[in-house]
Amino acid sequence: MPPLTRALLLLSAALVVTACAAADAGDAGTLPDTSRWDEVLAEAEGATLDLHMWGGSTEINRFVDEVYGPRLAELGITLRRVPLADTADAVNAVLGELEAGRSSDGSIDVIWINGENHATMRQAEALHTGWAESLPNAALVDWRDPAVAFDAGIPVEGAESPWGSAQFQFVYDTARTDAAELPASYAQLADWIRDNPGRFTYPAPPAFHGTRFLTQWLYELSGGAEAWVDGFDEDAYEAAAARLFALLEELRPHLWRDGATYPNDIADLDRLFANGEVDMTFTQLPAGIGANVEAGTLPDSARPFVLDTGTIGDHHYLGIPVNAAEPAAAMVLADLVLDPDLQTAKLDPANGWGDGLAIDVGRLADHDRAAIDALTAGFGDLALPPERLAAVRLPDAPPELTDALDRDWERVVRQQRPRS
Amino acid sequence: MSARWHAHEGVRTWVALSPALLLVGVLFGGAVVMALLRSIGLLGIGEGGPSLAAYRQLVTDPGFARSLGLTLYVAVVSTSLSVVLGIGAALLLRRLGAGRRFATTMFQLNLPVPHVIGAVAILALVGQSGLLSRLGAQTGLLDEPAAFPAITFDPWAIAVILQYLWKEVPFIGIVALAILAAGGDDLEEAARTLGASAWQRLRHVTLPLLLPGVLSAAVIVFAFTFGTFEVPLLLGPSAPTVLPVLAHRRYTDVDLAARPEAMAISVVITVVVVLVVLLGAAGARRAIRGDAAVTEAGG
Amino acid sequence: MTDIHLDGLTRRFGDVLALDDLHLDVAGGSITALLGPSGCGKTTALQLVAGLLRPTSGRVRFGDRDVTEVAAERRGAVMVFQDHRLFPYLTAGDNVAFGLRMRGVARRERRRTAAAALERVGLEGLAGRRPAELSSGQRQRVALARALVLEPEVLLLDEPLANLDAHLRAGMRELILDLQRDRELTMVVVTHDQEEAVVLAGDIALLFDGRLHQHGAPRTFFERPATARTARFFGTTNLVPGHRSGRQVRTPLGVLHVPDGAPGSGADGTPDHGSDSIPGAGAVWVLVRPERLRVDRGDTDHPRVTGRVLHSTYLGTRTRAEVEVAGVRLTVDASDDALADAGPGTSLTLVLPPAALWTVPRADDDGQWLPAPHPATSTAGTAEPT
Amino acid sequence: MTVVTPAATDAARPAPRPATGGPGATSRPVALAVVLLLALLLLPFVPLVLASFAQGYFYPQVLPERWSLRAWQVVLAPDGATWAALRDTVTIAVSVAVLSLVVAVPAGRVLGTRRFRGRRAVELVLLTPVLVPAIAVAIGLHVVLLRLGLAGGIPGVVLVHLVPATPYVVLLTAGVFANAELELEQQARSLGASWWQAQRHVTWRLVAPGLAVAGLFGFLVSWGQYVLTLVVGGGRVVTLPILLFATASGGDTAITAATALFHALPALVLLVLTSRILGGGALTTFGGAR
Repeated sequence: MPPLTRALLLLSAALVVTACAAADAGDAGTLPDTSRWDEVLAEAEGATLDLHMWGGSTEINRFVDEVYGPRLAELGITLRRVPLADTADAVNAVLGELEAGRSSDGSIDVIWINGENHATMRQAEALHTGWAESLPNAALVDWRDPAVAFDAGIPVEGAESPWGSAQFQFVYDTARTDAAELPASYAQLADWIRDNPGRFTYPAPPAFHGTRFLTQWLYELSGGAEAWVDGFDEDAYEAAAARLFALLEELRPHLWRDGATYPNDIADLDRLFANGEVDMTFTQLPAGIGANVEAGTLPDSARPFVLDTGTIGDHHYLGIPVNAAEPAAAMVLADLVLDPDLQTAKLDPANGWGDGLAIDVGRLADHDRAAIDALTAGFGDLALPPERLAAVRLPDAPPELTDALDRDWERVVRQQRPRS
Repeated sequence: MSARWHAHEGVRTWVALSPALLLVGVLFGGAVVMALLRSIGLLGIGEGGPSLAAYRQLVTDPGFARSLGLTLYVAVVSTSLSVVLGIGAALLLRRLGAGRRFATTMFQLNLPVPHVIGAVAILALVGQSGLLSRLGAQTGLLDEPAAFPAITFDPWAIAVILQYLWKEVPFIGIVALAILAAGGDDLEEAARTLGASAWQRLRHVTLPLLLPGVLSAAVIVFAFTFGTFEVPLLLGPSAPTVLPVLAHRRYTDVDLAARPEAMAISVVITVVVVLVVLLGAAGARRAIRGDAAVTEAGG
Repeated sequence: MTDIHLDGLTRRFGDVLALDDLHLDVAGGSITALLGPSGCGKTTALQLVAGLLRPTSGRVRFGDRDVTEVAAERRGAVMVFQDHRLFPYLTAGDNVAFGLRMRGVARRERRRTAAAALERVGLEGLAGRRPAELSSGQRQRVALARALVLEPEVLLLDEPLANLDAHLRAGMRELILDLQRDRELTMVVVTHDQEEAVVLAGDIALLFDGRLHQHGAPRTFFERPATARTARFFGTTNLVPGHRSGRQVRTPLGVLHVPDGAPGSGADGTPDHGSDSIPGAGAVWVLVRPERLRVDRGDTDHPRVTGRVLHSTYLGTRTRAEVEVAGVRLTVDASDDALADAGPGTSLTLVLPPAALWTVPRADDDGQWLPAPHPATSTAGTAEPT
Repeated sequence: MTVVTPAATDAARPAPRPATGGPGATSRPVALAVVLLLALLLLPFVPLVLASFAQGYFYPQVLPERWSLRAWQVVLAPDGATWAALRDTVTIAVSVAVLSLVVAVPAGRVLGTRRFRGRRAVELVLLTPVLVPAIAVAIGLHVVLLRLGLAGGIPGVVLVHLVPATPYVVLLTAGVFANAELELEQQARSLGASWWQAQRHVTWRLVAPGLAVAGLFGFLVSWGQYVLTLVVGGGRVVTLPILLFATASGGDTAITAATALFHALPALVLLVLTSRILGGGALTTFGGAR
């Protein structure tokens, strides 16, 4: 999460606690019945849809405006995209409104959300639930896949409708590093770091990529992701964390700037990598780094790779606040983004994004599936084949784990204080 | 003058002042009170009554002490360098004959440019893969980015200080120029005829003349460099970091107990700044109001 | 005592010639006034003497020492400015002691000398005051004390009294004269007020447009002005146009006899630049001071003229009347009752004492001073010689 | 902070008289030092300009290998986020300038011209918001505005920007009134002008330039605000600083550079503009609008 990452996570508990007490008995806006979809469309006609989403990538913003905007307009819905420096801002806005007693006609209709923000809003009961699986296009989604059904370990329960998928990948520069030398596991990565002093670093938690990088390392040190699928185990965490932070301390002098300072976020790491200060960076795009190379933020000779021991893949979703003013229009958008042709367009880096599919390829009509296969074939080596990604995909960790990691990293690595 | 008129006069004075005081008082006062209350655990999530746990926590936390030290160091160094270089620049510009007005306009060109932009620009200039490092590479002096001195994200926060100088030297310079323009030349001439050498004129006329005005401008610079957030976030070190960044980091910490601590840090920042203000208060007001002491000399 | 010699002093600012080829000598221990309208170059001259400005050409010598290249701070010439220029952040005492401090005089010694100087200018006990807490008169006296405490070879005053109220000026002049006599200082005072110049200075240098116009003792400027311009600057209001040959001048008032002495030469015969081209004859102005004209009481055989009183003003100790004689207006200042009673229109005979007459050259077109003769009563503009 | 009009001081001094050196000419080392000083101050803009016109501008390129207008096309795209951000930023900044002036003129006049008990205290109270850091205030203000239901909208942001802006504007206005010759008002009254006419024809003409500067100062304080806008605007109010920070966290240096320059430009134009309004070349200090 970029600076002011979860700036307003602060208010979550405080506001929610006071809001629930203050707000009149939760008559939060009720959702229209998705089984009669034509009525939903009718109700959504003429609405202005407030979509709040992270605005850091101009390409993604342009994709949403130029692809979804016209399609919604055809349905009589005016899309108003509100860019956020950090999704937590929107979370706070909703919670703030609830706390101030505004339980309906809220300023936000739909939020691009996942991970901690999802956990926060669910904890505050600030999201409509049970609607996502009943959308017409929901049939295209494999709701049995744990990566879809669970968001950072928390069951989705229809509160979020998937928009796309992502998977953590490393990026290296073929001009500077030989493919053969690439590590296949975190253990080998540690050796690579010792052999290439000052040429590796990672964004400081709680930045998203930093936390995920360390979560995957913790998986490897605690016998794999399976250990955490059925919830957070304090003792298992303590054992694994001890080994992880000991290793990080040992590796510290070999890191960039002797591990005295760390980049704030993935953008800083990309800049260090592109300018040759470090030899690796990360990405989350299943379609690879085609868009980045095209935009000139990564060198042409950059290539993605994954570790055999696996990297975390997850989905990102659209959530509807309980006090959304236009829930119908929000559901129309959630359904629209799942259209196969729009999912394909989102996957194509030429459109500026290159985000992974939210729908299950197996459930598609032949011509849609053929289009996707043709597209992925064209990525060349700027993207990893879907099979390679699927083979090493690991589920996301429960929020308690990532929170514990963030807190320990701050105390141990940042402040150099022993773990309590 | 009847007493009533005086009363009337007094009332009119306070009526004229009320909008400004009301606005600043309600909004700013409310904010500070809120921060104070939350720093002792009220209004926030903690159910317990007011407790100074957050402040005790700060005192025991070595990280806080290091951050406080770093913030003071950055603010003091930036302020004093700004004052010295600012006065130097003013004395330099004043001795310019032709083109003085153009040079002075260019000199304060970056004053209206927000600090955020300055930070982005300084990073692009002095980062290890910045323009200067690249010039080094092209000329063969440096062979890799790491060869360029690490002054961004560095423990001594050099890039942060550079950015502050980039903005505050012109500010102090302009304040100095303003003071000297209101009679500085005449007094120096008088001193010359009284036998004061160039150095003596600087020490006994120019600097004493500048002191009150520049001191108050320096207070403003100190308050800003001590309390700003964007520049150290973009350019500064991450551990220890300056108090404002630490306050924000604690503020967005997952662990809810960190929030009163964040508030406490904000309160500490406020207290330090207000203390410095009280120190230079008289001068600060005069500098802002523009009727520096020297105007009496002209009378 | 140091005398000052200015040889061909010239100073140009871009294309403005502020001072043009000034030759002037100031005797040691004397006071010379640089007099002239604003913008005549007198302040520039003073700054050149003080060393605050470098001359474009010409030399400045103190006694036999050529100080042209010497910096102001080492030249030994202290200047007191019109706007007193006290250091606002220093007390009056510290201001006076400033020069001593620059010379490294010990603090206790400085304080004692400063206190004495303040007492000398009548400000004892005010050493602790800030300039802002003093009146303009007091401030000027502090500035004076600040200069004198250095016992300078040369003291330069730039319109020292211009900012003071009228009643303060007399006192300050006395103080300056007293201090100068006391220490036999060589002093140069710049002023635009001729009365101040006459009272203060033993010698006056009159400048117009950057050039020295006339230089001499104060009396010559009143009695023996070299040119009409000098006369007008000094307020001799009666100028009668005429033609001179030998000691006789044909004027609209009849033929007048003027005393001996070449026109325009100073009483003490010092050569004047402005008037070297005056022949013994030709177009002249006859000058007579209003206070030298008298109402005729038939008790003298001096030449007399009769005219009509235009108006008269009662000035307390005396009366000023304006009388028109043959198209020429004469101003008369006299304490004579006859004048006081003469209302407008009455006829009056005035006596022109020959000793009071003086001629200066008159350029043919130089009639601008003459107030346009009253259309109704005047005959031809300049009367034909009778 | 100090309202400087050297044009006035230059005019007041009859003959140009540089303190030292030959008449009018500038000695070589002084001119050289000034050029170096100005170069250093303008240097940081160079990498920004280069980056904004480059594609893939990586180390060790000094001049970009691939020039491209992509970044500027994105930033200047007619319906792009930049123009919307500019519109909102200007709307907020103008309202802050106007509102702060409305509040400042009466208070400034009193502070500038009248001696009364408590004047020092009032000035100190007005001064603290300027000095207390935004991060410390941002959080508290947000809760206050939430209670007032103003959070998350432009009005709320305008109100919160008034906190750091008004003190500057009030104190500057006080300076303007302190230096204005208000006796001219009595002069007008003695010439038969009514109170209102005196205000309109005399006082206004005297203080207008100074108030313009004070108002502009309020504008610039709001123009560069980041923390207050983000926290109180709740992410829904996108001003140029917010957009700049969002793009900076997006990683595309070319677009970040272009956005930064786009954000800097108007402020520079305003500086040149006001120095023209206030009489050729008069300089106005902005005290480093935070």
